Amino acid sequence: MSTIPATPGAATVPPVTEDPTPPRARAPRWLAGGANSPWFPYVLVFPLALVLFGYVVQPMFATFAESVGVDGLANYSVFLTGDGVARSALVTSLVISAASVLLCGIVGVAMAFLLKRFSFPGRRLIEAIILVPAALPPLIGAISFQLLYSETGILPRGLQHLFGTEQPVLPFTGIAGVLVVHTFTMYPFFYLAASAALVGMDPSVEEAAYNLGAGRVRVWRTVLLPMLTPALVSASLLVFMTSLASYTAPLLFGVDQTMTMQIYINRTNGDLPMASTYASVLGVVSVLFLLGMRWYEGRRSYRSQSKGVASHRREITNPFGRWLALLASVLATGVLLAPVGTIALVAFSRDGSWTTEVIPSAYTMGNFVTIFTDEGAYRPIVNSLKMSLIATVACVVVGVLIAYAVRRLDFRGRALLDVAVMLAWALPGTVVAINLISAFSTGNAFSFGQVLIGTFWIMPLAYFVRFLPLVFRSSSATLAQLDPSLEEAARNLGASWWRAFGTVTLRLMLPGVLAGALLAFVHGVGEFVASVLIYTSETAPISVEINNRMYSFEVGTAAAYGMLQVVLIFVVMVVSGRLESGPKASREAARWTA
Amino acid sequence: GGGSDDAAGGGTEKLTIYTARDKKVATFVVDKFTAKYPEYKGKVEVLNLGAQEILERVRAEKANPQADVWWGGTQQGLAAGAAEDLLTSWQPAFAGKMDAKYKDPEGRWFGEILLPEVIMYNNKALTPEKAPKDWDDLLKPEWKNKIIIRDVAASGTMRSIYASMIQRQSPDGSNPQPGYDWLKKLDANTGAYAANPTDLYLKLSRQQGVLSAWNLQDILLQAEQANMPFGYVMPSSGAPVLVDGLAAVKGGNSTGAQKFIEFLFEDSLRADLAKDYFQIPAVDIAEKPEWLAQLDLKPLDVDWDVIGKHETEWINHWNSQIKNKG
Amino acid sequence: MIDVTLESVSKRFARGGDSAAVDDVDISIAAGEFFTLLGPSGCGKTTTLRMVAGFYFPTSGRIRFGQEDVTHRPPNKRDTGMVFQNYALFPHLTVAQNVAYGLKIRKVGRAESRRRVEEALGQVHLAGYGERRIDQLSGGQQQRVALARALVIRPRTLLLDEPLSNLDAKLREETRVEIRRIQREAGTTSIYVTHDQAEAMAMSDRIAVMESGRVQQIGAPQEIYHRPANAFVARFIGRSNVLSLPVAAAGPQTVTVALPGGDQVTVAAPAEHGLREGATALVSVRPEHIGLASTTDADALPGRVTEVEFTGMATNLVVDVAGEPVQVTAIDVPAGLAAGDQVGLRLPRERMWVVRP
Amino acid sequence: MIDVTLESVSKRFARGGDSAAVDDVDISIAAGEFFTLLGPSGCGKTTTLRMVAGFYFPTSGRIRFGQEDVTHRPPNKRDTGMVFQNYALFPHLTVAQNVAYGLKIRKVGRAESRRRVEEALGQVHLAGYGERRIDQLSGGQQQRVALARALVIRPRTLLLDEPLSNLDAKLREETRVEIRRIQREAGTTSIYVTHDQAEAMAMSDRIAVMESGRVQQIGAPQEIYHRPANAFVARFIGRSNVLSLPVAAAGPQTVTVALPGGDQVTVAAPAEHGLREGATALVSVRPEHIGLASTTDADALPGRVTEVEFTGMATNLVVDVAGEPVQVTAIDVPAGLAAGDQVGLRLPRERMWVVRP
Ligand SMILES: Nc1ncnc2c1ncn2[C@@H]1O[C@H](COP(=O)(O)OP(=O)(O)OP(=O)(O)O)[C@@H](O)[C@H]1O
Ligand SMILES: Nc1ncnc2c1ncn2[C@@H]1O[C@H](COP(=O)(O)OP(=O)(O)OP(=O)(O)O)[C@@H](O)[C@H]1O
Ligand SMILES: [Fe+3]
Ligand SMILES: [Mg+2]
Ligand SMILES: [Mg+2]
Repeated sequence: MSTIPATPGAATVPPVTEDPTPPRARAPRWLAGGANSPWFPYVLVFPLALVLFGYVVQPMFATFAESVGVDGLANYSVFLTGDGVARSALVTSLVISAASVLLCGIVGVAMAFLLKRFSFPGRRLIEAIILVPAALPPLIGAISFQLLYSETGILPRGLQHLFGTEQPVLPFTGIAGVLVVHTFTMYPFFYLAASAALVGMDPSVEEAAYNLGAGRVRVWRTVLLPMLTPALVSASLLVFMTSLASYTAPLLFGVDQTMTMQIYINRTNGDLPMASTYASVLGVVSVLFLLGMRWYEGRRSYRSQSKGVASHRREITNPFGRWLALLASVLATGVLLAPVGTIALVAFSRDGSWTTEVIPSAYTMGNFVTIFTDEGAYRPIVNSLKMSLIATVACVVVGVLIAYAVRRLDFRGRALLDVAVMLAWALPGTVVAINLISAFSTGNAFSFGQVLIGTFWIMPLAYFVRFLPLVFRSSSATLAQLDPSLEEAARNLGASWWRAFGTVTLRLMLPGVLAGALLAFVHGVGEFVASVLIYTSETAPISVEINNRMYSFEVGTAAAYGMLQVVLIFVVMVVSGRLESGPKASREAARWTA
Repeated sequence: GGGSDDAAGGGTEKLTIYTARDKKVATFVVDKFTAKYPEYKGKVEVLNLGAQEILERVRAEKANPQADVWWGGTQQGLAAGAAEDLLTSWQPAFAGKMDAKYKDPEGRWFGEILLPEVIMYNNKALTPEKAPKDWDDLLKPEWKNKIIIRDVAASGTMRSIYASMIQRQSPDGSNPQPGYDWLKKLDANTGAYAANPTDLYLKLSRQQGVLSAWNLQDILLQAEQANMPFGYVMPSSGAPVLVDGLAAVKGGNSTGAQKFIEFLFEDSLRADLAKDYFQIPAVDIAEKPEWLAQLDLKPLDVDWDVIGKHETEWINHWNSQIKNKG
Repeated sequence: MIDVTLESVSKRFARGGDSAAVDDVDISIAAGEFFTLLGPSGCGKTTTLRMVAGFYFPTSGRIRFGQEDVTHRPPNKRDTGMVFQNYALFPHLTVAQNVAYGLKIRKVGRAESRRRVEEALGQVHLAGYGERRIDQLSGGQQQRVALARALVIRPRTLLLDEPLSNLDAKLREETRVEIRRIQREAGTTSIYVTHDQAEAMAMSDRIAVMESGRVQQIGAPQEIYHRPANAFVARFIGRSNVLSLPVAAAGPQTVTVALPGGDQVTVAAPAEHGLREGATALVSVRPEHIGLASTTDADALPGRVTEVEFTGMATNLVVDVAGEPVQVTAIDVPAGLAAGDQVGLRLPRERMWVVRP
Repeated sequence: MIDVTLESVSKRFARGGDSAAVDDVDISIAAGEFFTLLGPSGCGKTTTLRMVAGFYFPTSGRIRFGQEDVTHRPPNKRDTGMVFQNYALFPHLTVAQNVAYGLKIRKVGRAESRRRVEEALGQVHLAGYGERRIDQLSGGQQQRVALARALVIRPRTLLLDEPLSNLDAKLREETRVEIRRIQREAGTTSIYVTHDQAEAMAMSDRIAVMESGRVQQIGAPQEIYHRPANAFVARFIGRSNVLSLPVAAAGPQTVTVALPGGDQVTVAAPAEHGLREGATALVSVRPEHIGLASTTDADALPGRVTEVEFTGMATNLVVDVAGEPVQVTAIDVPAGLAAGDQVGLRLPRERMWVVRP
């Protein structure tokens, strides 16, 4: 924030708490006293809680208040009575979300297993493209799936031509279509979480299971998957909530009895209280799911209890497995990249040249020429990069600390904090954006007296609030695996809490933190629903630009922009892949396939 | 701070326009505007948004308005804005020439262009002769699953068309049942609902269906500028004509906003927009481009007040009881 | 000067059942003292150590370093060097980096740090392993890295939680001499946990024997060995026969008991033993103090061998004396002695001692 | 019948330096045998065990179970029960679930499984801990769970990697008796790794002594103890004095050497000792076999005590005999013996033995 707060925001001043210790120990203690002082958690958490309260919880309550504002709880009764739209929308949304979690889980964990446990030619490349589906620009992305798999899509039409049938073969429509889109765009939640967890897992535990006679499948079922629980829970939460708040996919595949569609329709109707009711129900469902998952995860411990450090030592000589892994990965990659390929086709095809044909009939570079000759062409790209980066850095700083607080510190209100962070993810982006506008239209305590609307900072702030849960969750999942005695050892050797955290805990959490940061960044670059409500001409992000092109049906140039975005994220992936593991991940895999 | 408090040197305040118009149109108009009023050069900020998003944004920013001009919105949307006290009430010079049904009586919003809703078809798949001639023709069994409709509930345009279809058979809106029945039959012939205009164009051009109901301007734009295989039929019983309008946002830079809005209604500009962007101006202009002169616009007699009163109820009913059930 | 004091310290775990893991423990350790905690598995040794290091807060009671109350002082302000029972090595650092960690925090210069790390690795016989990753070490090697990491920082207090448990006898002996040397040179107060009694005896200035979270006896090794406070300590420290013998007469510091054969012996007893004639005294006698004699020896108790176990240096026997099994350790055993043979046992009255139940 | 065979098995790690962790090891273990691997930390014990379990593949050589070559058989098809040196407990399961894991895989019925889990927990003195989470146990308790988990499945082969290292002496002794009993009853072939020689001696049918990945000697405990193959084994097993003495005369199975004082003794030697008159023989003699005598004793070698260490049962002395330090372990030491005192040593010629270098 650029200027001096008009009202002294509590978060900016070190909390003045009554100090029970003699003055001698006073000065540095609230910092250096570290995690051991019984009120350290509150010192750490207080500013975070304040931020969350201001940006997420309070607006959420405002939403709730609006939903009951006029006629009390009457709005909610539609979920019980009414003409059934509300109820069936809720049921449809829940079914879609549950199925998405399942499908994404299967695909994501399988990919993580293939890529982290086998080494084969091209593995690094696949690792780099694996996140690309998540990076698809929202509108184009969904449309590319349509162009691929719907009744008029490449695949069904191609098959139709191939078999000479009357009708397109195997088109995806309705809920099936939605699930395809969800699976492809959200499996990275599982992939990233599971791979971070696999890397951090104590391998000897797996060996013990083999030793006791368990076969590979059984080891997965009874040891690996349960040990991955924190990661899977984290990914499930994210996928569930994303699906619940998903809008474009149901829209494009014509599944309109979903919660988000109902919110949109009610807003169009001008029935704001009803829209808020839906949004509140969405929030409540998400919170219930979150609490359920928390309980499920909390029943067990996932920390390595082994003495010392074990390494992945099991070796696979079977070349068959290796080739099978390669084959499976190549196949998966093909499928994963298909939507991107489709966008490329669109980007390179002449407008109007692709109607009933299986693939376009005429090609051109024109679309790229158009966007690059446009004088402000780079602006949206730079904007998106800059804003996502700022938001990602903030998410990492705050998300990691909250994750630590929630996992490791013992204080009242841990669950509340957890819920508060996740709420921002559970709510539709539109709602979050509108909440932010209301909060920052005029200066208030939470904005340090600043009016942020119409400035640059509102955008990164929105991204921060929306994507904080991504970093928080995946950091928290890796932390669950980590043996706290490592941090204790560092403290024992004289490291202050901050130092121990930085040199040991954070370093060991890194795979999870990076996974979360990557997700946050990718989502930031593609963010549209909230952006469109708060951007200014200075800060127009790439997604708004794409949307404008789509809106004027310049599908070609929109796709060209989409391609740019995908390439950009691909580059980030490659770079961060290097960053994260360097040669280590390959070594890890190599050890398994020596 | 927004446009209003950022008074810059030279006495000209920044002008912020939220527009639902096509980016090309907006750029074209703004360029002409700054050419005529050089003091606004570099001071006009245009944000391209959807019509619904403009409403949301303006509503959310009510406490500290950021926009000065709301350019592009349905009659219903603008009326909602007016009702929520978001818009400035004033009387521009052109208001006198404007038909009363195209503007707000209190001068809070004004119609800019007329959007006749017509029957659209894929002219690669159908010849003009084979295309249906009137609304009722759409219900014929031969069009079973051949119709693509832009999803109704979320689209202002479609809501108006569907509401008109009901009101057509119940002028005072007291008995929507015949209209419902009619829509149910249309639903039976509808192969798919498109998520958004782009989706509609894609589905239609790729012949997932061959017919639709859509506004004339976009059909012509797509056909001429995007090479799309689209043609239109003016229904013999008449086309519902929607008004797409604009307004000055309350609490914004009203000097600039009013100057801009007045400018928009200048004759020569209107003529250019009509010629290049197929716009039908809400006030008559002197020199009409050829297509407009030839257009045999037959408005359907629609009572927008009745529709305004019942639209939500009718569309909700359609959405829950009729859609995908025919 | 008292350096580390535990004042009626207790620790209960939320989910640790009803009983406290550490129960009202009072210990004072002098500066430079080598103090050992001894006790069965699960008796609360690690918990005690962790409270001194600052990883647990006592549920009640206080901990002092010198005069200062450190009960709630953060671990990094305590200057303790701890060898964790599970090592807690940093997996992302090499062996040398692990050892250097504490030095870096103490801002020791690069050259000096390098020198000290090398020295420490040499002390634990790991010279040349500095560049290895931790997961490329054997279990014992990892344990030695943990030890080196704690020793190298020369802390004020050393906390060693079974630091040698995974080392072979040879190395263990060498390392324990090394630990003792370093500790003596620097005058470091040390608290040592071990399950190896010989080690405890050989290294410690004083030993606390714990059971179920409670301290049973604190004393010098010889004292604990020869004058165990109660039957538990007698049985736990080394091997011991605790014979229940009827009291024939009781003096202020002695008790006269009747042996199975009928002979009476007068043995030393704690001052407040509270035994009267006719009561049953528990008399402890070490297996290695019992002499083997021929059955014809009149002074000897006759018995029948029921078990023979060869342990290298000595042979362990169990001899049934009038129904009571008596353990005997002998170095020179008649060749061919086997279960079922009759032997005579000589009880050394000067090495017998009455213990409390 | 031979049950487990290692045929010139070697294992090199990619980054383990130049030398092999396990180097050309040949071992055959009979069915039902209790076989122990003994050796210094880092000598390759765990690596060997892990190859038998199937977690490493030998770089060269083969492993057989009975007649079958299992070198590349997956671990879960080998029916071995392993206690990992690092425990490798399932942290997400309770104690009882950990122990029951192998039974579930073997499709043992619920009731039966429950019974056996309880029995196994009882055997390791953890009855009543079944519902605990692993992270609520002490180190030694965790180790016992690991042991119970391996024992309860009654595998064909038991692989025990220092399974008792974190237990106190008392418990260790009880547990080792229990292990032996279970192993004998079921006739389970067992490979045991320990660093506790007394344990190895007491439990094993045969022992392999390893150093730097190579097997130095395989034999029964007594044989290894009394007839060590070389100086390393002599020094490593128990404590041993290896004296370098000039050869005065060499027979086929004996060698006559000159003692420091000038006396000559004839001691046993391996058949192919290859020593000639004038060469230097390495003669091993155990500290506990050396007797203490007064300095006036004519038969005794005079020496000066340089170190005294009390270990509970016995006292360890280092005595300087004509410049060579000789270790002596004595149970009955003259009261007040201290460094600097003169003593006489009696060398037992029948217990001296020539070793190879
Ligand atoms: N993954 C590895 N990479 C490289 N070297 C290794 C690896 N694992 C073990 N080593 C080395 O191989 C040697 C043998 O290790 P092993 O674990 O078998 O020893 P050990 O006999 O079990 O020792 P300890 O008694 O300390 O457990 C050691 O020197 C060790 O450093
Ligand atoms: N986190 C915990 N929650 C509940 N109970 C615990 C916890 N940690 C330890 N305990 C219990 O407290 C008791 C003391 O544990 P502690 O680790 O201090 O034992 P110890 O003396 O170190 O034993 P060992 O020699 O086996 O390491 C044990 O019975 C143990 O089960
Ligand atoms: Fe401003
Ligand atoms: Mg312990
Ligand atoms: Mg080992």
